[in-house]
Amino acid sequence: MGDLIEIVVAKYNYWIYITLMMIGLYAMIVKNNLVKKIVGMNIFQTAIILYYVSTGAKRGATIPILEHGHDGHAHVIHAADYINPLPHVLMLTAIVVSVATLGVALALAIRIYHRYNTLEEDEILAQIREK
Amino acid sequence: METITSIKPLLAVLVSLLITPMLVSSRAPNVREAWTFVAAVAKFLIVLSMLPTILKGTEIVYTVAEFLPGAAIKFRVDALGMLFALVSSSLWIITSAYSIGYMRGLKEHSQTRYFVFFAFALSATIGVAFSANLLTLYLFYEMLSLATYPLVTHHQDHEARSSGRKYLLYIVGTSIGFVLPAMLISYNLAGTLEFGKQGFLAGTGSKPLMAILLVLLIFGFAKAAIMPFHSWLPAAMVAPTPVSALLHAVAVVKVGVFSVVRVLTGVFGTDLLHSLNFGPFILLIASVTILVGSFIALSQNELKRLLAFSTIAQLSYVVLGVGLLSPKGMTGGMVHIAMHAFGKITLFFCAGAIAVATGKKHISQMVGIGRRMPVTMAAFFVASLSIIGMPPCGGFVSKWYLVLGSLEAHQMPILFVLLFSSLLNAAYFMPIVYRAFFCRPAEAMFENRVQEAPPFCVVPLVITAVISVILLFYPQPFISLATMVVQGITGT
Amino acid sequence: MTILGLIIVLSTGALLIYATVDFPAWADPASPASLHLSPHFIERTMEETSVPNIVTAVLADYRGYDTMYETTVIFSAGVACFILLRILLREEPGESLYRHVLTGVTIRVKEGAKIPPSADFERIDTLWAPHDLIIKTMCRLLIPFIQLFALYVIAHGHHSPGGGFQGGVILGASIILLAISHDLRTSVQRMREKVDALLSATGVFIYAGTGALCLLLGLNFLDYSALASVLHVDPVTARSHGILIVEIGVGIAVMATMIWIYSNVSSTGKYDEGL
Amino acid sequence: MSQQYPALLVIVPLLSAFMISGAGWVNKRLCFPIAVAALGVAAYSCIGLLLRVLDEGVIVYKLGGWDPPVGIAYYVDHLNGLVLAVVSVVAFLNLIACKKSIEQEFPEKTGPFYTLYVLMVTGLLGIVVTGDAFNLYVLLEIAALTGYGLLAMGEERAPLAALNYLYMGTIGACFYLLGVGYLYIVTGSLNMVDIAHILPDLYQSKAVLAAFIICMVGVWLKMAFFPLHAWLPNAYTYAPSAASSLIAPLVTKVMIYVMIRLILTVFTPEFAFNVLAVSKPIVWLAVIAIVMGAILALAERNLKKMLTYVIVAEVGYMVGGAWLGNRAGMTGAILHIVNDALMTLCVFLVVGNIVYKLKGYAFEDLKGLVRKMPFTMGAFVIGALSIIGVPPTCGFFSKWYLISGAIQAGQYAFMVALLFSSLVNVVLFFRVIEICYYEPFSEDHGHGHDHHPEPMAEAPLTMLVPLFIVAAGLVLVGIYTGDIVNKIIEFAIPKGIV
Repeated sequence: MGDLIEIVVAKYNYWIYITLMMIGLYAMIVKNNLVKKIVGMNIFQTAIILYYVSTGAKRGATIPILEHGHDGHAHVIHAADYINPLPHVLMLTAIVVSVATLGVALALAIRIYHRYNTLEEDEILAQIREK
Repeated sequence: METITSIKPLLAVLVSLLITPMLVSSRAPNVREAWTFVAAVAKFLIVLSMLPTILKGTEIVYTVAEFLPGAAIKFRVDALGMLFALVSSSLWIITSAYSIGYMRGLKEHSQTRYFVFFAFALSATIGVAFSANLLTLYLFYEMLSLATYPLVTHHQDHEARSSGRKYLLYIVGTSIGFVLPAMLISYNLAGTLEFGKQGFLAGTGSKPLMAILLVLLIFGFAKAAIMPFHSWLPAAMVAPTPVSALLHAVAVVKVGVFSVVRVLTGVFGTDLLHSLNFGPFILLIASVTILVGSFIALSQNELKRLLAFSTIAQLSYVVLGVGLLSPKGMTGGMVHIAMHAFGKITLFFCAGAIAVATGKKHISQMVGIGRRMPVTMAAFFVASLSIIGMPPCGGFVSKWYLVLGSLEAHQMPILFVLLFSSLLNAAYFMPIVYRAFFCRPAEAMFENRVQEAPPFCVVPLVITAVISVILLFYPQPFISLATMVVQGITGT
Repeated sequence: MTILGLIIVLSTGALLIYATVDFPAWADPASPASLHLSPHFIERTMEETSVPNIVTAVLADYRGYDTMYETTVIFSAGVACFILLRILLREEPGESLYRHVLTGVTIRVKEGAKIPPSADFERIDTLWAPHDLIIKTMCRLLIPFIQLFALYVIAHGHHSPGGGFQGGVILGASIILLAISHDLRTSVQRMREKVDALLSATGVFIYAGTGALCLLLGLNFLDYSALASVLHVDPVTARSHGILIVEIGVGIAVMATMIWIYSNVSSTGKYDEGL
Repeated sequence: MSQQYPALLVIVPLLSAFMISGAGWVNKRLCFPIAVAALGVAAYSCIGLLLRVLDEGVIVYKLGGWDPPVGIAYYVDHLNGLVLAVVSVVAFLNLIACKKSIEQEFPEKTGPFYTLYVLMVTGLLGIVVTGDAFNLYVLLEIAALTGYGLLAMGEERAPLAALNYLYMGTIGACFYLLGVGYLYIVTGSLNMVDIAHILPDLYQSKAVLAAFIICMVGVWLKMAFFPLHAWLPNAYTYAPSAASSLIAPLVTKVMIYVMIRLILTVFTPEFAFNVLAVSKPIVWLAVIAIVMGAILALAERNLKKMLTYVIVAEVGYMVGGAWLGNRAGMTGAILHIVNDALMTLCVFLVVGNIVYKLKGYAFEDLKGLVRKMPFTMGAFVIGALSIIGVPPTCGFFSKWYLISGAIQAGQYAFMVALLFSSLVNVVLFFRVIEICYYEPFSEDHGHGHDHHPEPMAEAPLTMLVPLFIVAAGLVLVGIYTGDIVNKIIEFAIPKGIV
């Protein structure tokens, strides 16, 4: 029983990000309103960003910016002191990508609204079937 | 059996393709027909030029594109290929002359398309004749079925549309459904698709697998019109007569039978068929087709449908001959390809001439027609003798060999089938001829004025009738080719 | 549909959680992620690119190719929004809202009708836009400082958290603040659409251009040490300057694209009335 | 200059995209020439790269001068050399063919359209050439975003179809990103080859298994593999003809390339085929994809939608072929990427011509087309023959490999599915050809006078020449399959697969 709790303590944050992802995915699949689907998509992408950033965490390490004082670069840099920069770089890209996708999705939603005067998917499909 | 490589086979195939631009661009119909004629004669001469080398026993090989070891687009002219190419290229000359008369006679529309696709079909036929392996044969087989589709549906009316659909469904469907998997399975078993003297499947697979492959390959080539897959042939009679004359009497159906013969000799090999005793199975399906085809032909009223069912029956003679697996039988089968071609094409020409001259299609309307078109009906009589297998015509030679073959193979039932079917042939041909000439004056539907079809139609059918008579006395090129093939196979 | 959604979500969730069993513990210094590549970045960045902020160094130099495509993503999103929404053909303007400056009364003008241009009527975007002097003046005061801070963020990407993207977004936000507080027409009047589109193209062009320049100078694409011969400085600081140029390019591109997307989306392509 | 090909083939289109966008505002006529020049250079460098790969083997190109695991690197081997050449040539031909239809459909927005077009091609070329897993995600997003923009420019239902495509595409891309994340947390590296070196002793770990499944589901979603194909038919049908004839032949094939890259390089075939016993169920999924794709195509009454379902079936071919696990199946899958790209381009260009001339693509509008547009219909027949799999054309040869792979692997269901789909294709395409060949004459009987043929309203020359080049290419690739397989694909598949 002890190690079960130990595992849970060590991994609980991954489970949180996964549940967040699943909420986003659920919203995207099930929600009827197009904008709510876009919101779900955003939750899903943000959860993945959170997951990536958590892979970079290091206990007892500070942000990856070296205080380089003006006395030149005498002291040696220990990797353990700084957290892992790579996931942060990747997530800068992922954030930008999610913003771009959001922008295009909203543009499409506006075009659909102009065409069908509604954002509810079932109403739109009803209009299409009428034609 | 040494082989020499020369470009001639490729030339023979391509010559009719090369003239298509000239055909399309020629303004006057005469120029177009002249070009078709030139192409036909050129093709025949190229094939003829290869005859002496083949008769000496050498084979001509030419590789176009090496695609896989053992599966390339490659030509190999051997005796069997030469026999079939000789028949179809010579008949193309006569048919192109005939179709000029026929198309002009009935003032058909879009004749350019007709001649272009005719040329395509012929180049595909020669391609099948000269193919060295199952892949090249399949390639030209498909090309032929696609080239003949616009010919069959030439009239573009509802009837043509439905028969075109049936034509495609049967032929392209069976070729993709049966031949493609069989080809791939045999390629995986044997590693090659080249037609060997004794076939390349010997000892590569278990008996049931071989049985499956045999069934797939025989029924896959639906152009051989073997019984369950034959009903596209009567439906294709909707096409103009020169098409059904050359294609559905000579080129297309013979390609089917030729492919089946190639499969039986080149893919399986007679020894393998003997050891697994598949012979009786082949004989069974062939004789079923012969008998049922002849019976249905008896009941037909439309002349062209009667000829179609008679073709179905006659084709299975070739399969029967090869199925006997005896030297004489195989020779008889192969020679029958040539004999039946000349006989049947004359009958179709007569049907076309009658349609051009009197517009009649049904036998019941042809009572006393001999008075009006004596020459045509005389040729009709001669050709029907050749089909029945009576002495004065070439058909007798192949029937003779077939009978000897069945005796040699100790297949008494086959002997009975041969004789009974000849009887049936006579039963459905002779009444037509009798009623044409010796009907009572009262029922005669035609006055005595002799009014033949235009010369362009009559001359070709007389030529082919004469040839089928000559073939009895001088069957040399075909007999020698056939015996050479059989010697090659049985090694005697 | 909901059951299907539930099944999919639960099954993927179960699979993902089941897989976390083999994960290293959270923030464990000995996890593969922090033993394989990161030590190299942390220890070697200072001597290879002389840029204290490792994230900016990795962002613009080690994985600079990624970031170039990231900026291209933003640019293509801008172009996509433009092509989807923008209505270029000038059909007659729909109904518009005017407000009488002194009394605060709003007037709705039907299509086609015109109001004689006079000082005391001002056009407003939407009915509920409050006429609020405080907001307008406050924003007018704040915007220059926001822009100044944004420039600081871009410039100090080397030493402090920040860089092209963050600075660019803040710059874009300052112009969008202008569009929200006043109205889209004033912000469009400040930053023409054509200038905006050209700026976003040039921003990314600067980025890819410097990379192509390194290519022309003989080394591989995006290898800033090739700039040493152009900038007459040793290769390591050339890398640092290369990163700075690239960050500026990114800043410009992101700013312009943010404004472009905002003005297209908020005015649904008509560019006359914002939010 | 030649060792810079890997960089050139992506950078030149990228830089030109920004120039086109600028030119769009400054002077519209410049856009098309820049686009053609850019894609021409890209195609030239792709082919040059392929030739270099043929005689030098794998080429590594270090971006930014850093060594691979630290920086991003390209690994150009035979597989992606071949796919690169196909993608760039298809994009180049399609650009020339679509100039007129672009100017006809949205005259005032040609600048941005060309920008998105060239960016899309850059994204696709980048996906094929990159050797870094995360970089592939970013390029995936570029191709996706530009795809949404291009597809949404079509008829009235296009935005809705594009939005659905956006949802499914984003889920797919995020799944792929999550898969890479799972790989990263267990291996610590993002470089494909580097991951492949670290993975062998992690084969039993559950995270790698989950990463594999998630990556596969993501890639299948993006390539519209059957159960996840709902977005493709509408997205491609209502798109403008220029966009659909660019995206239809390329995006699904590039995603299949990504799947094969994941199997062969990242997860190594030893893991994909032996450790996981997944190939049989996946081949069964492919069988369902082929059969359902064929059946759904039969039910369609409009040409473009029918073709999209044919694409769904073709995706089933390639996924099934890749997952047969033997050399013949994999060769068939890779060869089918090349062939299917050409076939789909040929057929969609024909639809483009028809829409350019007749504005409609439902079966009723196609009546009597053989007389009105003989050359276009000639190319359509060649394309149809290739999709059916008739020998001289290339479709037959890739089906040949796929079926022999199925026979060797004992997956007879896959072989039956392939034959069934070929037969259904026969019915599909000859039904269309029949409509185009027959309709106007049906009322009066064939005989009789030679009636007045309608005037030949053929598409302009700039649309016909690329179409003929592609049709001729179908036959040429078919004939030279032997060389393509022996010289290129033979080395593309690692020795591990027998």
